[in-house]
Amino acid sequence: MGKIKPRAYYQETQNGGFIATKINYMLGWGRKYSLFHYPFITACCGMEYMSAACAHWDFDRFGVGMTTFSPRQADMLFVVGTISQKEAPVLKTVYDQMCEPKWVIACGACAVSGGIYDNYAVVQGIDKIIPVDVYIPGCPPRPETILNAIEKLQDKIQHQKQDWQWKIKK
Amino acid sequence: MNRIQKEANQESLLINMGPSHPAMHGTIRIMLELDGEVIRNSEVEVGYLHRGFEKTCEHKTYFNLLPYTDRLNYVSPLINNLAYVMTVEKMLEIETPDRAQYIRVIMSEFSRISDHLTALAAMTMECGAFTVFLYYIQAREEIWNFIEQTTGARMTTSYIRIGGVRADLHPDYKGLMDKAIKVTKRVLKDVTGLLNKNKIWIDRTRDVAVANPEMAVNYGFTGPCLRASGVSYDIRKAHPYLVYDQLEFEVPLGDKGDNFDRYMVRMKEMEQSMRIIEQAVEKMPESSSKDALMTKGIEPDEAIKASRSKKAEERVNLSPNLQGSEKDVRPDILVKGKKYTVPPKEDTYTNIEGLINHFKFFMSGHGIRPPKGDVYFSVEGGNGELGFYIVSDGTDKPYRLHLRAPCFHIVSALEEMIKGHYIADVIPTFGSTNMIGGELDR
Amino acid sequence: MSEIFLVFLVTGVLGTLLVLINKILGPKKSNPTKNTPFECGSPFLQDRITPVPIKYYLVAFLFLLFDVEVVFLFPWALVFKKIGSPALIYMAAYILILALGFIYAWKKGAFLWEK
Amino acid sequence: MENKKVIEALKKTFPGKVSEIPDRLGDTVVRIEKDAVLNIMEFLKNRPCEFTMLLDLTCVDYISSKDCFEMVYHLFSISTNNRIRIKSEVRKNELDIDSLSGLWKNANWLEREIFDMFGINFKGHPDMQRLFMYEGFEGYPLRKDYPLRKRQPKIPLRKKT
Repeated sequence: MGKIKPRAYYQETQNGGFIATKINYMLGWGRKYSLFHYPFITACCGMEYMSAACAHWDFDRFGVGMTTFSPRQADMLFVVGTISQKEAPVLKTVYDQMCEPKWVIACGACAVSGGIYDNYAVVQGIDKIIPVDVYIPGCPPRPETILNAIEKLQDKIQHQKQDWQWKIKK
Repeated sequence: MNRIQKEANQESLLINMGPSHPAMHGTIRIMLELDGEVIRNSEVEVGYLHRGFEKTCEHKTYFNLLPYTDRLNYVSPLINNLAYVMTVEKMLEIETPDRAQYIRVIMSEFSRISDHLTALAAMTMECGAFTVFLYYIQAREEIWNFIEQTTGARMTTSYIRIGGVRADLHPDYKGLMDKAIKVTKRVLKDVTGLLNKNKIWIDRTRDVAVANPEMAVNYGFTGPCLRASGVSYDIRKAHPYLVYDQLEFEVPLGDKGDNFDRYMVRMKEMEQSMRIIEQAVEKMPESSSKDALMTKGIEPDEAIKASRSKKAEERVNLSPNLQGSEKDVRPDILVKGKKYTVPPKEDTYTNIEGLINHFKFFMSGHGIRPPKGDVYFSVEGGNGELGFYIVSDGTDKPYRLHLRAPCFHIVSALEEMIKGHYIADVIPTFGSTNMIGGELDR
Repeated sequence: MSEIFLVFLVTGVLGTLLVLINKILGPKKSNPTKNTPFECGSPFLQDRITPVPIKYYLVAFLFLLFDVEVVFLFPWALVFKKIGSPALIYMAAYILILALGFIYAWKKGAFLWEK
Repeated sequence: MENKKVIEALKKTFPGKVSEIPDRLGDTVVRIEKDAVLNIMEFLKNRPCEFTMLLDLTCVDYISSKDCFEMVYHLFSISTNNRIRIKSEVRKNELDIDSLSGLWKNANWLEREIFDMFGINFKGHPDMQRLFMYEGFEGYPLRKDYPLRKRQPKIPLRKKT
């Protein structure tokens, strides 16, 4: 579907000049193809995560294969499934313990907006607890949708504003 | 201050095997009191995936409730549909046509195989056998392809409806079905060679977390975990439903009731399920509208115009996603009677009775209204006896709906099973109970 | 000789550079939860780490002992040809003494894991 | 032992405490008094009737109509392959009943779930705590008077930035 049109979070004029944009481009390229993801799986979308992670659909082709189970080494928090009110503090703790730069993918209708469970027990969307970068619709989303979401996240990482300190006015 | 913190003595180490743990399927927190690596005491905390299923069901009609039942045991969704639907059918006292019963048996057996495949895949992968995980998920992909061809969705199918099934099998369903069975057989043979006599696997699972028959019955075990302890109780044999009494299959039993037996029982059950499927496919009555579907029908808009003047006789071409639920196919797959099922689309578009039936079915306060009273019906689920207890007060919403979750009882025995073992033994024990969050916490 | 120096120079500089660059240029956003230990996301049950049972130290100590013994074998193996047959006697005595220690530890039940 | 005989045996040994409810669908349903729950269950579990497995234990809220909660026990005997459903009413004013965790071990969690969802206390239960909901949660969700969407978040929600 052609090159994705640049969006608001693209960097405007880079104050570091030519060198900074080049380093930034290389940094973005390096980060986007080596995403260590922390699978925060709770419910049914976990089954589609298994399909997407395994041999048939295999999102390892996009560089997201390395599954780490410690937030210290994780770049991307893959929130898959329903987050209940009891699970919310656990999610918040794991998100806070992740090191910068970090991204979050909310996979499945329950993580995006509480899904079909609009009642006392479920958090209506995890963006009420942590900032989310990419939302994946679907209950459960097909593996292709998960792969597409990973591409969108990689595009966002590639064109992200400069977040490393060089010539940034504090 | 939880129970374990009060009971723990001073010099032992207290750690969490918390909800967000690779082997805890994300929804269980086990607080362990350790003496070195030996577990002296433990407390299991559940409820991390409590989604208020039973409360939500009191606000939904019987027909709209179906998608919630897929998400209970999301590893074998079709068996949940079957359990819920047969409970309501028992309350309404309706009989489903023969072909629909055979299709239900085939689909729930495929769902049982995919349940055991995922359970064993997770259990073995957490003990380090990553190849088995990839093999099993590949086999499950093939099964899901067949399920998707018939029901339209890979996992959350809501395919088995009150009164029958939503659509007939695809005309050339045999292609994908045979492929699924062939791949599953090959994968089962590979893994039997890989694991059954594998020294590491036997050392990890043999004589670990033994559940002797008295303890298993006392804790209310049912399904593979109870049969692993040697007690022969399978609902398909004890209280035969659908057409299970016309199909022969054995009920595999374990002898010691440890993790290895729970693994072996699930492996053997998969072979039995495939045997059931093959017999069911032969015995299934042919769909009576084989040739009717061949004739070229007219387009829906012409049918609507034609129906204004005279009663429409020709067959109407329906849209692809309604394939399989045409009017001629319905007598095979759905019970008659407008009180229980949605009228066929051709009637809804072309004549007024169909339209009225359609409206009356979905209007609030009408639809399916079972008589007052309560009912309990259970089905052999992936983990054991999956029972629905429904109290109806005559309206179209259940007054109370309770699910008898098989893995709830098995996980409640976890504390006793892992006591005295090492930390590393918690993982295969927890994997062999096949805890599914959606079914446990409802 | 200068190649060795060059190798050390390049690897040293590269190593320190890679380590430090992260500290200098990396984004720094710390919050109180980040410094707490990771306990699968749930609040931890003990605020202090209790001492590990004694048998772990025992195993570590014995390992250290017999590992050092093996280390002495390597130089002996190099000069084994030059010294000739008496080398065998020296090493046999050395290993015998340590074997005595091993048997003593075994009899004392140091290797017995489950009491 | 056939269900018919079980009911007669029950009526004989516990006069006045047991009454059979005719069931349209052919299940055997028995209503018992709340105070005799423990001895009846023990009688059913032991030798003659051999209902060795407690299949399920649930509670239904009839506060609006009959002003009581109704406890529903499903027992199953593996040897004779029979199921029996036992109901007993818990009046609104005194919400407690004997706990069965002495007889069956899975009653422990089943009763904790009912305490969590309905607020019925079980006398003699080892640790009467909430099972599913978290500590700071007030109210009992499955009661009919608890609104469906009344959420009590455990951590402060994020302001939309």
